Amino acid sequence: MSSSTVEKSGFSGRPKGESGIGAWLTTTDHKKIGIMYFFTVLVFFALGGAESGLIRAQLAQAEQNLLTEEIYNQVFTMHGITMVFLVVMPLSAAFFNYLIPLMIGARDVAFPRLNAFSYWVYLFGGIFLYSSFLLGGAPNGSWVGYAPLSTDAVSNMAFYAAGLNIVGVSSLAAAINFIVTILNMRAPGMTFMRMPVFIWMSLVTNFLLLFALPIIAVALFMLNADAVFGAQFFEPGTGGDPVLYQHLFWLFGHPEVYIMILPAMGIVSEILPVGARKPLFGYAAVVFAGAAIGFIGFGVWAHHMFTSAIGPVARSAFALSTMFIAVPTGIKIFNWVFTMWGGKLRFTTPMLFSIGFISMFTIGGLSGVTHAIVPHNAQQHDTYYVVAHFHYVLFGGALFGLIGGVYYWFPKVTGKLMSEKLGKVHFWTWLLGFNLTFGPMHMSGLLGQPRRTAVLPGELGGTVEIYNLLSSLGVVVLTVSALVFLFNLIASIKGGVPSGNDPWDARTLEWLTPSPTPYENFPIIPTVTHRDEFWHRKYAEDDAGKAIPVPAGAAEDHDADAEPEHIHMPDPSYWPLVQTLGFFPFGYGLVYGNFWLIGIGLAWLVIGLYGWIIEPLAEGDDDDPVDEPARPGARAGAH
Amino acid sequence: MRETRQTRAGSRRRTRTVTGIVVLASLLLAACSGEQNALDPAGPFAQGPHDLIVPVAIIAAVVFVLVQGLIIYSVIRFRTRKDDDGSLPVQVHGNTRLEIVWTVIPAVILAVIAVPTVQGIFEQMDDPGGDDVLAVEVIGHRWWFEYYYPDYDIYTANEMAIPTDTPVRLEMTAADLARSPEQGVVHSFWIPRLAGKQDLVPGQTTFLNMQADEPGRYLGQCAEYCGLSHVNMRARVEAMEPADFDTWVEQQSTPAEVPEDGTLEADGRELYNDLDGRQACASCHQVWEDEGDARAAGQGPDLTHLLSREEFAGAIHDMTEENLRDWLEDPNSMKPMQYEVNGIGMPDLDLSEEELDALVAYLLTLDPES
Amino acid sequence: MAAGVETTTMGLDHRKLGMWTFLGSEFLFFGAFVSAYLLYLDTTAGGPGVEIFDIPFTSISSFVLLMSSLTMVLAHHAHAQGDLRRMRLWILATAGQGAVFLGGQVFEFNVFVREGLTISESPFASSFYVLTGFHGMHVFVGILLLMSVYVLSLIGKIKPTQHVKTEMIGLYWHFVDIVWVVIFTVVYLIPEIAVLE
Amino acid sequence: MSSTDAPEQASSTDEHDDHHPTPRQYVNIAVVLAVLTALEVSTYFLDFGVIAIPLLVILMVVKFLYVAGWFMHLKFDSRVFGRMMYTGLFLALGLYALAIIVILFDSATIA
Repeated sequence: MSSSTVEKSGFSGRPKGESGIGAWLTTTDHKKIGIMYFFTVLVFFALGGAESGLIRAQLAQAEQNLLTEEIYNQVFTMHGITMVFLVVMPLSAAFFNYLIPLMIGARDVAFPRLNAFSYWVYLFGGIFLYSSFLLGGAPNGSWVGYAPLSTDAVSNMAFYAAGLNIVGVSSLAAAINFIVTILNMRAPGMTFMRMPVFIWMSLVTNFLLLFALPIIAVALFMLNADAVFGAQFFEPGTGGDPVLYQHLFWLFGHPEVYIMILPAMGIVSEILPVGARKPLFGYAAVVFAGAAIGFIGFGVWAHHMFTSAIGPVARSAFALSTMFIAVPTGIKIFNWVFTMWGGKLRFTTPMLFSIGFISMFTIGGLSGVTHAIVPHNAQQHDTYYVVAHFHYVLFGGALFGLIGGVYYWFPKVTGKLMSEKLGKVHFWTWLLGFNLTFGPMHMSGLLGQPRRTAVLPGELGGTVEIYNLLSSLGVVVLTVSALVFLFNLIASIKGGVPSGNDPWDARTLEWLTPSPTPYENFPIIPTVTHRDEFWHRKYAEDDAGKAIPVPAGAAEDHDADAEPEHIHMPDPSYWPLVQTLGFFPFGYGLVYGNFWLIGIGLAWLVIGLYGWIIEPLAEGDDDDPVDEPARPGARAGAH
Repeated sequence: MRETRQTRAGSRRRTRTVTGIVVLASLLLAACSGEQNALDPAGPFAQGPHDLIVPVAIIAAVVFVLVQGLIIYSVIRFRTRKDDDGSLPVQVHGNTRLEIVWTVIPAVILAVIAVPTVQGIFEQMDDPGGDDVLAVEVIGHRWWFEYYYPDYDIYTANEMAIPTDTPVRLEMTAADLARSPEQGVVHSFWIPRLAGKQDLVPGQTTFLNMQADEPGRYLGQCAEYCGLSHVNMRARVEAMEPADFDTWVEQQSTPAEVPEDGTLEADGRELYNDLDGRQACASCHQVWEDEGDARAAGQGPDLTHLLSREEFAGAIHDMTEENLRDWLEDPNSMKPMQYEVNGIGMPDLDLSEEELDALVAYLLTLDPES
Repeated sequence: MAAGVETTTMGLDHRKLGMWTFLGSEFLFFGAFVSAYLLYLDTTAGGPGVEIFDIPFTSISSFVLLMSSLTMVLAHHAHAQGDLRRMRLWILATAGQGAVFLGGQVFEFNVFVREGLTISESPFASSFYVLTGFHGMHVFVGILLLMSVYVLSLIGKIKPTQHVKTEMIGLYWHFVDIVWVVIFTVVYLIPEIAVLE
Repeated sequence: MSSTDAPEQASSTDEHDDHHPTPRQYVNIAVVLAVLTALEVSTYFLDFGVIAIPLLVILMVVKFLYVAGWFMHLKFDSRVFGRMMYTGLFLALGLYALAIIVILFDSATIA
């Protein structure tokens, strides 16, 4: 904090807490929020993992009834919802939070309080969803929540509709925040084509969120209205069209797939060049392929509905667009491989996870192309083949990339290294467990095992049973592996080896500042002259294109003439936390059709908003700073 | 973890498991034939898609080997060696020619695959036409399939009889409760060896073509999640020689026989129609007894020739006296349903021992063979 | 918020950029409801359909909402001139017109419900109420925001220099107006005329 | 209070001020909008025949552009803002049009 004088006026003062639990509850620091996202994700990952354990326990043998059908249906639904909305998406958000300001050379995000708001809404949305277990049963209509099954009174799917809408508010607020941050807060000299690939992929992802979330919000509101308030959107009895729900869901749902995978692609694009000690092969191609994937991703949604009530023309059109999207994906894969080509690879744990990502994601991509063969899609659809496919994309892809990112940026956050030995144990068991779990599902699916079945039917035969047993054994391996990771994480936080500021000989701006990152990120905002700015401050290329280190201390030369500037950091605030509590009455009101609760929730949110607006600012308002003029040369005002 | 608990389930399974792992390698190679196996087509509408996917799978396998080989080669070839001098590699930023190559080649491959795919879509969906096409209407209920043969005015459930070498055109929808689309949910009809799946949407009609080359029993099940007992919604196709099919049609077109007065079976029939204030079987299930009456279907499966089917309750239980008795005694323990909540499924009728005896005896008379 | 003392990359105000970003996403929100409404125009399940609309009445309330955009932009203009007093006057006028529009909507809904068009009547009814209802919610939020500008400027929390704040609320308000321009034509007028023919 | 704060205005914020329309121009726009609305409503009372619907669509678009361009300052402000909004608008139009076409004209029921 640069200023400790907090103006006391209006309805409240501003919190001062710089340490202890209060500092976390009121923080608006993007780094703290990123860390909170990460640890919350770990909790939900444990829950989602436990659910997958229950699923695999039930299916380990044919005709087994450890769980009743009802419980099983709740468990697999919550597994899907948890992993998609409470694990992979917020884990990406953790990276966005911690890294976007650092990698673009900024001190924080554009709207720090909105950022805290996003986190609390996410946390409370997750708690709200899980509270359904105590309130008569969790959602049991699968993560896609197809109407009209989900509008049935017995479906518990009102929790799904309200809960996901709450989580959606979090993502939408975060998306706006990150878009503005990336567009508007880059360090001087950081043009679009000098942005790290991770920043590019973050930008694309957040645009996808921005435009996809309102669609699912509408679908969920309609679902909620049907289930609780007697509306007829998807009720065939009065002429409602259940397929409309499917269209709306997948109009969101397919961009959602890229929302989950693109951040991991960005992370891998950062780690591979560092591990190979040469720049990313075809930066422009990787960036444009990412943007193309994002754009085309909106035009392929009906390929999730090839067996639904859509006709041959639509099936053909969406088959073509689906095949088309494989091209930019292929471009990325080849560029990553050729980033390694000719390098000097160091197989650190993040590098291993990144290489694992390319390899596993390729498998998911290839099985994805087979889905576009529409006539045969009718055989694969809703079978374990599809389950295998999307786990190869989201687990083998997204999670491998994100976990690689955890190992890679752990020193940045803590100033310590994670154990490489345990990291390698984690990687190999993770790879083994993953393939053991999901590899056999390709076969069991083609042999006729449909997904979302509470029991493994014995009539599918012994071969399918064995494949299922293998999958279940794989989960045991994955559990052990996850425990190794957790142990490594905790042990390294407590007693990891000091990493120094730049343990990987990295390329991007976040490593320019000390590790762990100081509160203000950069004592002096760097001026960017190259893509991979930090690398270029350390190395120059000779005539043959070989990199040679520049003399020590050169890194500082760039900014030698920069004057120390006034550092303006966001103030902590109670209001994001206080305001977001209003989502609880609001959500329960939507679930139980209680207008009083909805009203209380809305009033709470509005009061919270007013508190937020009125809250005093330590250094005056944005357009009206109270302290001395800013550094020379900086334009005052927001424009 | 949790898996270890299940090894208690039975030693028979344990031995099977051990042998299973031993023979795993051979399993991975051999395409094994099962009755619900999508890799083993038994009719033209399953064969077409299969012929399409095999070359695609081969191309995918080649690409797989190529990419993974490239990754493994790079990893081995470009690892940092022990005697490395610590200098940095040549800083290559990209290569436009290579970028073009790996943009164009996949695009061309995909374009080649796209042509037969689009052809296949239309072939798969077009009405096969011709006089010999058998029409069957399929209605997905929670949680059983109902079949109606409009040409013969026959209602049956779970098991669909079809003649071999004859294209079958399924006209499908979903409904619950008094056959109205109200409360219907989306199902999907799937007999992997005969055709891919197609969803059944309440309030709409979808179509599926199917044909069996050989007589036999083909297994399938509902493939679109439809709630509580989704897993207990199986489907079977009984393909028979055309002559046998004609016999089947004849049997099904004969009304059920009414048991003689004074017998246990006759008492059962009484109870069937009137259960003393409890909901009578006849209010949901039809038994067609008189040629003069129009055949009609109720909320539950048609029972006129119940014993002509091998299984009941969504084709999850064998049609045995014991199973029928258990079913009537406590249907929810045989198959989870939610009659008490929203009227979906079979109610628990709270039957006495005597009533059970009589009803089961009556049900066992509903056999066209007798 | 660091915007005040730091140069922004694109030379744009964070909050304005954020608001425009949000508005871009709102099109997909309303677009989905409008699409559902168009799909269900004829799906009235025997209940009332578009003929129930009272075009002259809705025209007047639409006109009021449209004119509130004028007072809104005048409020911003006054603020940009540093004239808080006139700004507050125009803000009140805008909020008042918003309230008139909302009152009209409540009245209209009441009439429709009495004539048998309840939300449970048909998919048409559901999509009509939820679409126009969500628009009404947006107007309501807009009124709350306008009142907060009014009060904050009274207690000195919004200063004459901070017209970006009025401009932001204005962007939101005009957007809500634009959406109604579309709804008035697509939801009310065109279907009604198609029925009349 | 406003008088004491007024001088600060010069040192801060909007450099677009000189481009901004005058209140008179705003009122003129509002009059145009009112006339267009009157024209719209007249289609309900008068029979415009086949041109009624195309006319209404055109009037709607014109009103839309007037409000967005003048009242929301799109005509005068950074083009980035317009791009943000129109991306959303055209994406919405394209996606929902496609979805409606699929639902109405290519459902499996028709096949």
